[in-house]
Amino acid sequence: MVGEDIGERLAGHWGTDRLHIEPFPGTAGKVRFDPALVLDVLRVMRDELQFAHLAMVAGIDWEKHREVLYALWSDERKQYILLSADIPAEAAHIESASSIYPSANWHEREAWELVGITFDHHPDLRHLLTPDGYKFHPLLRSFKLHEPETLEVKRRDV
Amino acid sequence: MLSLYSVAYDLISIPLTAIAAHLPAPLSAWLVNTTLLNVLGALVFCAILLGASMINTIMLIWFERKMLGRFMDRRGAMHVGFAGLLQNFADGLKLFRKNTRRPKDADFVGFYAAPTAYMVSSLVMFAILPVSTGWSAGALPLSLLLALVVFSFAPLFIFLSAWSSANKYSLLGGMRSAAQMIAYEVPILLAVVAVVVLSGSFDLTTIVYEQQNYWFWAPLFLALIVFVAGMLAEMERIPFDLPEAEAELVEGWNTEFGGMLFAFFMLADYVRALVGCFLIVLLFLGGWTMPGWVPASATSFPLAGIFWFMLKTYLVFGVFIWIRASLPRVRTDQLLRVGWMRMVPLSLLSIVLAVAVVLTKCLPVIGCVPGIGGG
Amino acid sequence: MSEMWINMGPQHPMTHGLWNLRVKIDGEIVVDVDAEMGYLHRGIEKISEDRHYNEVITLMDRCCYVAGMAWEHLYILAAEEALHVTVPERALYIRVMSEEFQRVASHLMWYAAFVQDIGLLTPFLYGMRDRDLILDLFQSYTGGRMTYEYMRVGGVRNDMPPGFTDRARKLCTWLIDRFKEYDTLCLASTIFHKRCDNIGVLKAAACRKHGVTGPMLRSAGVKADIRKDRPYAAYDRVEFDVPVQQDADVTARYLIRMEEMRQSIRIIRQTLDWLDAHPGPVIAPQLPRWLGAPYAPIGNEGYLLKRNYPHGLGFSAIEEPHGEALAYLVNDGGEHPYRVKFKSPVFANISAVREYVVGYHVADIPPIMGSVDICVGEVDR
Amino acid sequence: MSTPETSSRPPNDNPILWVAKPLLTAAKQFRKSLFRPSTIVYPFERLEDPKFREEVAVAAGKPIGIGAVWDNYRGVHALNIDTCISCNLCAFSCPDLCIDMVNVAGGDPKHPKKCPEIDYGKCSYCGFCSDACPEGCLTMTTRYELSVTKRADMVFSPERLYQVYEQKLPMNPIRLERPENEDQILLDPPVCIGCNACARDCPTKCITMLDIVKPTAAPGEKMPKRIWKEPVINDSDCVRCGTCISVCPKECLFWGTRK
Repeated sequence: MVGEDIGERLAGHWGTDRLHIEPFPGTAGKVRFDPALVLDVLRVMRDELQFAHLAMVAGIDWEKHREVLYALWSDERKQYILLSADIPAEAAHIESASSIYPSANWHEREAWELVGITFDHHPDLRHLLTPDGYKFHPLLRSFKLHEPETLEVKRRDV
Repeated sequence: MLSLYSVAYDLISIPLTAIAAHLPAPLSAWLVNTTLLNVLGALVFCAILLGASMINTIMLIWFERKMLGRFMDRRGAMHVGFAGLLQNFADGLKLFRKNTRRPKDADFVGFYAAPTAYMVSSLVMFAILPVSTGWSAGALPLSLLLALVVFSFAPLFIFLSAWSSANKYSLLGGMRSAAQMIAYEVPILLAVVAVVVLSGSFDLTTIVYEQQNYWFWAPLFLALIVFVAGMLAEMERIPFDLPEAEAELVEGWNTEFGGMLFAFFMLADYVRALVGCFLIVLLFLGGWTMPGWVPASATSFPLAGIFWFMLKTYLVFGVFIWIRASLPRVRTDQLLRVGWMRMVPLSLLSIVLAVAVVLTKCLPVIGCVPGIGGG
Repeated sequence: MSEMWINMGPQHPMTHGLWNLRVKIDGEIVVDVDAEMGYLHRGIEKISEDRHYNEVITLMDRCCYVAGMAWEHLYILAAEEALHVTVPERALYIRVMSEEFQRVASHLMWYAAFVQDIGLLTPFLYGMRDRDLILDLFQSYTGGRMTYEYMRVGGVRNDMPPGFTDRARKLCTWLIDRFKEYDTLCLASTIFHKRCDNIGVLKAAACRKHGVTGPMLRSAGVKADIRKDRPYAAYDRVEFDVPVQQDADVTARYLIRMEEMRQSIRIIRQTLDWLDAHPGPVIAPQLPRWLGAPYAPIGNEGYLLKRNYPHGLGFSAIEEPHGEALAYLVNDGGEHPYRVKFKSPVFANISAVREYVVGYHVADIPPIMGSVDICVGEVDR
Repeated sequence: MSTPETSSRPPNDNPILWVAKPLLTAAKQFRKSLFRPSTIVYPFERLEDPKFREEVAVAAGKPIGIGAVWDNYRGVHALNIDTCISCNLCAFSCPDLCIDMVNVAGGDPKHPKKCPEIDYGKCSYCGFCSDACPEGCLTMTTRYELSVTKRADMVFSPERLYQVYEQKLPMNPIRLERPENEDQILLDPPVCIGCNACARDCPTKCITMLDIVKPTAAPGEKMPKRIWKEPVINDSDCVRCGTCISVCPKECLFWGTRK
């Protein structure tokens, strides 16, 4: 698997306590890292590991924390790699990737307005899809389309 | 010879004389007085001309819609009237009933005066251009010059309407339109000079008579190309419809106009298209004359001149539709470059050719090629 | 003349959808642009969190209204990975065929819109006419013309009706002939080259830097196509070429898309042959009953059933007609997806708009934006 | 970056032909469509009419109808009220919540028969309802003309849907097979109180209440002679509508698989 050298290279930089790589089917793996490292990890990804294309930045709300997910593509390896950083929900800040990958610009604007993740030092953090001055973050789990009556049903195998 | 004015005069004088016969003498003398009859006759003349030109213009729009439809593998208007013949009248009625709204910042006088002036200046052309022998307002010795002068009023009014409607698209479109029309006035005039050199007259009727034997399109082929290209630009039709390039400028200089004001622009555009085709037919395609090999029976029936003239006009317009159906639009700078750097030299060359043809007296030689209108 | 801002949109013939390109012009030269999106934002990602897995498919068709099948495919791949479902092989081939027909339909729609942008009115009708034939074909087996709702987790809804492959082959022959006609109307015309050559240039390095993918990237000389590089469904079992151009301008994108349509027809012909030879089931016989409609309408309206089913994450990438589309799906064991994230190729392509529009004429904006092939439905979602 | 290939771009200058080829192409099309353009004159010619399709596609050599088959079309629903079992599955499966179950004539007054009423203002024609219908009584037809002048006219009552059914339009023939491993409805016997609600409301009447003797007394004691009833579900008839689960007062029925 091509993903092995990625793990070695990353471990060589930061060890395994602040960053580890786990397998993810169909990709070179999913790297979980400390959000403080984001710029360094992305720079290594782009410059040393040839992931030249940032395909996606996604925010996921896990209620207790929020996850920032980057999908990178390498033309040389013909592989995607997923990078994921967990940030606390009460201080949802992470450094913007748009200084390294300019394509992160709009993705981060979208994640900011929909999932409520603030990207520090973003060049142009304006509303993209929602109207200017819109105060809600619709993709948070606390933003309900309607209040469903939750019915717990046990499932058993007899 | 039947002429339009005599028809109009008869139309008003015959009923008036009939009425006057039953009236007491002082009243009847006042009624059949020559001045009054002349004034009324002129009015009827204008009404006939206006009606005929409007009907022709609307038919031209129908012709374009149907023919463009066939180029595009579709049908065009087809439900109102037979084959959609009345569709444009219905559209006109709809536009007539619509509100016209003036944007807040638009200039009142310019906004309402410009479409009217554009329409009027286009309609005036019909009084100048002879359709057949005797079917014009009068024998003007410089009718060609007058026609071109009236024709070139348009950029002024377009720019006025664009400027006064206080819209950025209109402004851009108006400026493009003014630049384009001015750029193409020059080659058009130079191409006309070639025609004048060959025919030796500024009178359109004389020019047509000069073509009785040899249509001018063969000896003046270069001038024809320049003239057609210039006319395309003047009419603002694809490929030269940048002033109202709808892809980037919405509707160009008439973006802000709606209802009847828009109808004025729309109609005036087609009036100008019709006038352009008239001019091409008059200057290059022999007007209402037919070549000698056409049997006499085809040219001698009543109103034969008008019939052949209109047929040629519609054919010329058909070519314009064909061009519209198959070519993309060019860009402003390319258009202007073509205008100044290709069309002007070509038209100068065509003048030289015309002079050469006249000097060497070889017009019959070129004109005698079979099938191109030699007589 | 001083500079001024013009709003090209949201109601503007150039936009092909609802978005606003604010253009700062100096005379006829563009000096700055700014894209404003969001006029079509329907919150599809949010609504998906409130739908059964199969019901999300109805949203996918509306995600991109010219490439519904491709978006269904994108979602289905992610959902099947997250739900641990295996798919019968015949369904894979049907999906490939559907996606390729959708690619041709989408490119025809692009062709129609693009030629109209440069003022060619006639081919617009030709493109729409021929696209309608593909929609007829879609209708004959999915039942819908634009909103297909055809794919299901675990396969596709139904098999082809009898005589389908013959009709599809006939249509392929018709389309191949038409492509020649399209080329004569555009490439053989000098005015077309005058309008489209050397405008909207975005070179390969800049494409990668700004995340631009799809025909725009391939027109810059990068042979990147997810169907080849990371084959999904049955793409590793069909033969096709990835067209590449070097000039990175509008004409190059035109050529890329034309060649892609031909390659799509080539793929379709292979899949049709395969489908003729290999009858079989089109949906997996073993499906978890909790997949949602139509099998398990357990959740009454107002009830949300929490159950402990296997968790999973799904990540899928497909080569959509516009470029690289990604989906990331979180399955937390519930009836509904916990989170679905879609990455639209047009989203990234528009985000780089400043790179390929500034410096050209106002009149160049329609062909350039036309060559990007914008579908706002998938940008705003 | 992958290796750049040589540009296959055709030469873009043909100064001699200039614009001749596009003009000729357009003229060719003009000739082809002079008498019969490809347009369908819609209200008079209809694509779903096989006779027209035959005439145009075959006789005139036009591209119309190359791929047109209307059997699978998802248009207005047709409802056969007589076979409807009021199982609610269509309403459950609707993503747009546009189906309401309303009372129709017939059935006993205490438990009136309910049939779907569809609001076409909301319907997205996804076909999930007709896929879910276990009896095949709710199907989609080829009718697509739905223009109305009042918003209220968009709501099709079961009777109106039955009128569509009576028009005998071609109907979407597709029926989905049930997956082999789908859940069943299982019973938690100790909780059941034998109230008969499930058997009464079961649309397919696949639940029968069987007499059992509840061993409530200790062995040796005299058994109470009270007869308890317990639902027994006939799996092959069950359509998995879940009505029994929702009416069960004690929540003793649940989804599951029997291993």
